[in-house]
Amino acid sequence: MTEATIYGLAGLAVFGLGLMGVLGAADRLRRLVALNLCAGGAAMVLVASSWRPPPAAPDPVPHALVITGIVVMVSATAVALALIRRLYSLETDTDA
Amino acid sequence: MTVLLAFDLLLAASIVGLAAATLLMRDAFAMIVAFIVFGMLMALGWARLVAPDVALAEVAIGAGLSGALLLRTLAHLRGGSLSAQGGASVSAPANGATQGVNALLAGLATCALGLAYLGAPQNVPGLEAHVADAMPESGVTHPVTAVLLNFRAYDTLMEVVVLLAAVIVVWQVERGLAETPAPALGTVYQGFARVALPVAVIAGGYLLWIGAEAPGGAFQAGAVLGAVAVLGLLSRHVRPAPAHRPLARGAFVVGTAVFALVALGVAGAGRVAFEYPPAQAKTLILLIEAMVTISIAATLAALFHGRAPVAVSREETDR
Amino acid sequence: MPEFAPDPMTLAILLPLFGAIAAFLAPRAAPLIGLGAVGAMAAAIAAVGHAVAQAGTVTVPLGGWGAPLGIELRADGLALAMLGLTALIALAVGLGALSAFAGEAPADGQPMPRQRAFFWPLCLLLLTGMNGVYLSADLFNLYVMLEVISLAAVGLAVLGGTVAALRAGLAYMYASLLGALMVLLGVGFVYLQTGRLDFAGLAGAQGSPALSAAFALMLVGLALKAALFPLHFWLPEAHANATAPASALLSALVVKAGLYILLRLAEAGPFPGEAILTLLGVLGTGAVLWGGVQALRAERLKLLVAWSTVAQIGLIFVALARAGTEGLSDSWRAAALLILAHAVAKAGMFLAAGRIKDVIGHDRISELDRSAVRPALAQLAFALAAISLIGLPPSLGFIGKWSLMEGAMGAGNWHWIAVTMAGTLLSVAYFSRALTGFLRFDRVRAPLDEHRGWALADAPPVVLAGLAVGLGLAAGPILAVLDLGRPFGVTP
Amino acid sequence: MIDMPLLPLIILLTSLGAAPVLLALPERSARLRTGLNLAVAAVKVALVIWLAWKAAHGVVYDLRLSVLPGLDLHLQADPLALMFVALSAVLWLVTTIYSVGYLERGPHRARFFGFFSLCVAATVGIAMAGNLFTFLVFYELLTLATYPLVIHRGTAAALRAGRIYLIYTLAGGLALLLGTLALWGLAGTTDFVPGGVMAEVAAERPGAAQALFVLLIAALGVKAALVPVHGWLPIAMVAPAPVSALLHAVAVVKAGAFGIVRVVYEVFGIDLAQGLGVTGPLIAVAAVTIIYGSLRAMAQDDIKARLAYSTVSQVSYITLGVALASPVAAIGALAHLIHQGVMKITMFMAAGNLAEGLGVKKVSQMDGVGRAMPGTMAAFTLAALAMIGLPPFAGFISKWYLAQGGIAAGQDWVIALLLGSSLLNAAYFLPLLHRAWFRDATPEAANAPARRKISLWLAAPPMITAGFVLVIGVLANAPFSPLEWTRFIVTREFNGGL
Repeated sequence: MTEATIYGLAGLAVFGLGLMGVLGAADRLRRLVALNLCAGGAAMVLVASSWRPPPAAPDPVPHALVITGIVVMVSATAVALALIRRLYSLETDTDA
Repeated sequence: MTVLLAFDLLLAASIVGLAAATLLMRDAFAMIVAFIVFGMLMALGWARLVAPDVALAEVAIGAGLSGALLLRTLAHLRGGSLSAQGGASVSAPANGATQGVNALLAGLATCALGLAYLGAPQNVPGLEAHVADAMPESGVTHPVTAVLLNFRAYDTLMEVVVLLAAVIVVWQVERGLAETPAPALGTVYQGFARVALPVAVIAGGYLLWIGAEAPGGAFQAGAVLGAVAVLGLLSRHVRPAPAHRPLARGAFVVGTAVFALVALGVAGAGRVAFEYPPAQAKTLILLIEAMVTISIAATLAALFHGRAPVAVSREETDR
Repeated sequence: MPEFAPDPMTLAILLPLFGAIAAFLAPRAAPLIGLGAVGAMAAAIAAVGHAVAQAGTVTVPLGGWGAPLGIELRADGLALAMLGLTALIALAVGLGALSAFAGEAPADGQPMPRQRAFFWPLCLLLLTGMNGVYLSADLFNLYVMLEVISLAAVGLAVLGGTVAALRAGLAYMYASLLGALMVLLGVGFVYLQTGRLDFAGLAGAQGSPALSAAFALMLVGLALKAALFPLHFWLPEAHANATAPASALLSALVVKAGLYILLRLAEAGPFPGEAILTLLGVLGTGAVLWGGVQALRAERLKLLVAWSTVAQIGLIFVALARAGTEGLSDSWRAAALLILAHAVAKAGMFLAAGRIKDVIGHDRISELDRSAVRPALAQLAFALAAISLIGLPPSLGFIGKWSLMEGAMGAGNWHWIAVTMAGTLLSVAYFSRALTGFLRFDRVRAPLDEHRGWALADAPPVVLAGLAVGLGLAAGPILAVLDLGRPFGVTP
Repeated sequence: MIDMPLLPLIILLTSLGAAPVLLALPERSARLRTGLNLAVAAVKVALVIWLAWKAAHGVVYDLRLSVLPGLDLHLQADPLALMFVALSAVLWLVTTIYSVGYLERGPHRARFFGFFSLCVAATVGIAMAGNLFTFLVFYELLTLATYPLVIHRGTAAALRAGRIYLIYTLAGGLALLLGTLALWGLAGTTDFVPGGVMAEVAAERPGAAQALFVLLIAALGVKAALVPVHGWLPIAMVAPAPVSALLHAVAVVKAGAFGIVRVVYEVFGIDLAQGLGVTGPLIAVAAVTIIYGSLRAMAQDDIKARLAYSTVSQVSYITLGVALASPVAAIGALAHLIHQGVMKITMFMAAGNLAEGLGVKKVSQMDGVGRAMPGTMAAFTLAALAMIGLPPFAGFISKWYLAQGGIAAGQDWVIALLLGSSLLNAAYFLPLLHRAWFRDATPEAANAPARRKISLWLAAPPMITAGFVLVIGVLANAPFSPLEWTRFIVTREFNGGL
């Protein structure tokens, strides 16, 4: 059992948990966090795939992909949060 | 070896456990904190997998900035405070049967994926040999930076475009949104911020510079500088005003614009887009990185701040 | 293509990006910048067309590295057709947006109305993403492009700013994000198995559990993005509540991105076998029936149109899965024709629906016939678009359905023909709900005013809908374009 | 004379091109609209004459546009096509004149004339379709173009009728689509070729060939109003009078009947159809329709409903003649395609004049209308007598040939059928004529003010067409008469067959 296997499987588990959260969450914020978990899990699988048994250096390409993925995900998160905030304001306005 | 193996197993288990905890926490604030800790642990795991660049990016952006964004939104939803008020904290989860079906589906899918993962061939050579071959012509010495800004520069350009798209959408969505009391820092943190700001700026510049040879680079640097700006916003050192809007717009687009212009500009004379002349490769990459850093920092700060700067007096008419 | 400096494919992607930047920096000039950028993009696409016509398939190794290290852009007939479609729709929707978002020009110093200020940057970013998807030959790059599209599309979907639009937009965002993340994990599995990210790497790969997992993930993710039943839940509200030009872009182009990538995956890889294809056909059938029934029940015109998108997407999947004796190397043409037909007709229909709503003041189907004001040209456009979507001759939709049924019949699959027929009947039923409202007059109290409000805004829907019908006659040339560079490795 | 290879396309485009212009004309530009309408209709008649002249000299124009590999849109001006084109061109001109008068100051005239024009374009396309695929294209276009005409009044009743019309015709259209696909799949071509294209298929898979025949005839039978799929026709008569006239005489039912001609002669070939044993059932269906339509017509009090059921019956003569598989019967069938059109259009326009001028819509209100509107009623009478089959009018000619054909085909009972049908025709038309000419107007009707002055636009067209009824009957053997032309066609169709 190598590091890659351990973290790769952990990544998949995190992705699965995130998936469950996305499907099951009743709350907007929680669903978004669950999506972020999915992203983390997917990133972990990619990073795990880059690992090489020492002394070989890891494959740099998945690292670059994951960095890109992280930035993309924070952008998406920010947009979703803006929607959530706006919706909250509109909904409380109508309620009041 | 066994100690390390045990550590790896423990860490992986903690990561999964925290992910589960994130979903199970009843209070939204606790959920976000659990998510941030999850991100930190994941970064630690990536460090164990010899991926320091990714770990840095995750700490700074994935866990750090995402966490800050989530907390800021939670504060908005709770009228300025982060603590739960009454029963409004967390909505009830869906009913048991639905949850069960969801869990079953997700669990089955995960098991199938796990089996497929275990069945995948080990140690398939990736692209590292190609990267190693091309490194001398890349203009930089750090492989990850070479991939990001040269071999797969097109991806990176589009990633900056995603950031730009995000800030445009956020400005559009939040236009005319009433000002909510942003969580202000207490006096202690005010003092901390005063000390931290210059240090962080220097750290950011260093990260950018070092990225050419060692872990670090535009994204990490941009994240650190973005964090500086966030601190500035929180400590009220920076107060966005309408007059800042053109400047902000410029800062958002400068990374994308320069990147795309360079990419197109190098084309011709037998070269295609993104194909830097080897002699100028390092200069061009550094130029792009600097501009992208500015854009990332400004964009991340703007994403945190939310809406476009609006003068207080005009708020009502704008709505 | 070193003889081009810079090459037209890169330009087709980057020109709208520059346009988006300029439109964001100068909101006041945004419409002008936007139309200019679309025009420039169209010119670049024409140049791509020239190159493809000359060489069949053209590739650009961005950065000069070439696959697998670098990212390659690749264009063939299929990509070219989609690029041309995008340019056409963008131009028409852009013109439609001019008047849809025209209001009083703000005084100096006042901010622009939200819709005018933000439509163009988002639209142009969307075009960047769309063109990027058509031209990409790299899996991870496709993921990034999908995210560009997602964010721009969500921005467009919530442009109206109503609570309904924002709710639908958030649901759309989540669905889109989840779909993209599944694609990302799928890409991870591909890399695990093959160590490459380009399509060529897929083509040479042997089947394995990891690759099956990758395909399953990407298939589900893309089906979510393309709104294949039962993963369509996000679509109707998102498309129905957006402003008309945005709806037109979302339904004509954005859902096609997922479909297009699926086509490309099917072309490149050892695509999952017969059972999966049948499953896709069955789900498509579900979409045709369920979308049709929901469209019959919809109370608002735009919601009806949105549900019809669900049904039509289902039909495209039926075509992809089942229209041919030779499997995918046969059926992709029928699917491509239906994609083109649906895009043109649906864009025209959404613009027409928006115009009808503007003129009449609402879009409740049951009260369309009470209005004394009848936007005659918009109604005509709606009817023409409906002809193509129903699949009546000689429209492009008819040609698509014909090639679907011809292929299915050749393979002896009469039940897929029955599905197509059922879908056709359902579409007649739901569209005639709207058309009857246009033509009924005995419930009107006030004097009729059929021709009020002829405006430039009528032109884009009429032209698009007219094309949706008329392009059926040009099916021969369209097929010739599709076959350039022999997608799916087959000679016609 | 100069050669003009695109002539069929130009004839098609005259009305197809006029349609959008007419649709876009503002409602108030009445004169421009009328002028354009008449000009286009007249030009079309002239072009058709030119085409006929070329065709008589053996020139068959042939135009193709490839749509899918191997599948063409195909226009072909063979003599059979020309016959139908000529009928529609001439009657369109007349009906246009009538419509101008009928719709004076009515609402939605732009829409009406636009779709009217489209409707004729579709008919011309159906006539000149060189393969079943092209036929299908124009067949569907015809459905779409007539629907707005049927519901022109925009009332709930009109919309209900329109819905029923649409359900019938679109279902028929789908069946035709399926049939075309199947033909394409089985025979590899959808071309209309004298003698048919199904010989090989029928030899290998006779069952499939029979099924295809049934499917195609059922699909076309909807528009041809064969029992039991005739239900839409009587309901669709809520349409304005000129629309009914066109629907019954030229456009819709004739398109169905014409399609049956094409399918029997040029898809299957009459010999093959006989060999497959499918003509017998077709004859039976036609016979039932002839009798059933007549019986139902007798029970109708509404004039237009009576005329509608009469159409159901009369159009089936064409199917009957086609299915009898004898050249003489074929002559009768094709001649009837023209004759019935001219007769029925006269009667519908006359009925429209009664409704407009006197408010008379029912048979029971017809007492004494002959004196109130002598010209209109004279035209009506002439057409009715011809329809019954009195010599020397047009109807007699077609019935005569049909009877002869029946004998030639060894089906002597056809004479009995035709006699019976003629008696029934007399039974439902003669009471009308009796009331109109030999009874006095009821007092309230006599004192009622004329609802509307019948202008020359309305009065002239039925008289003109009544004149045609007389002329084509009397001069049946003159060159270029419908009868002569059908002889020309039939020699061509049966060349390979008999």
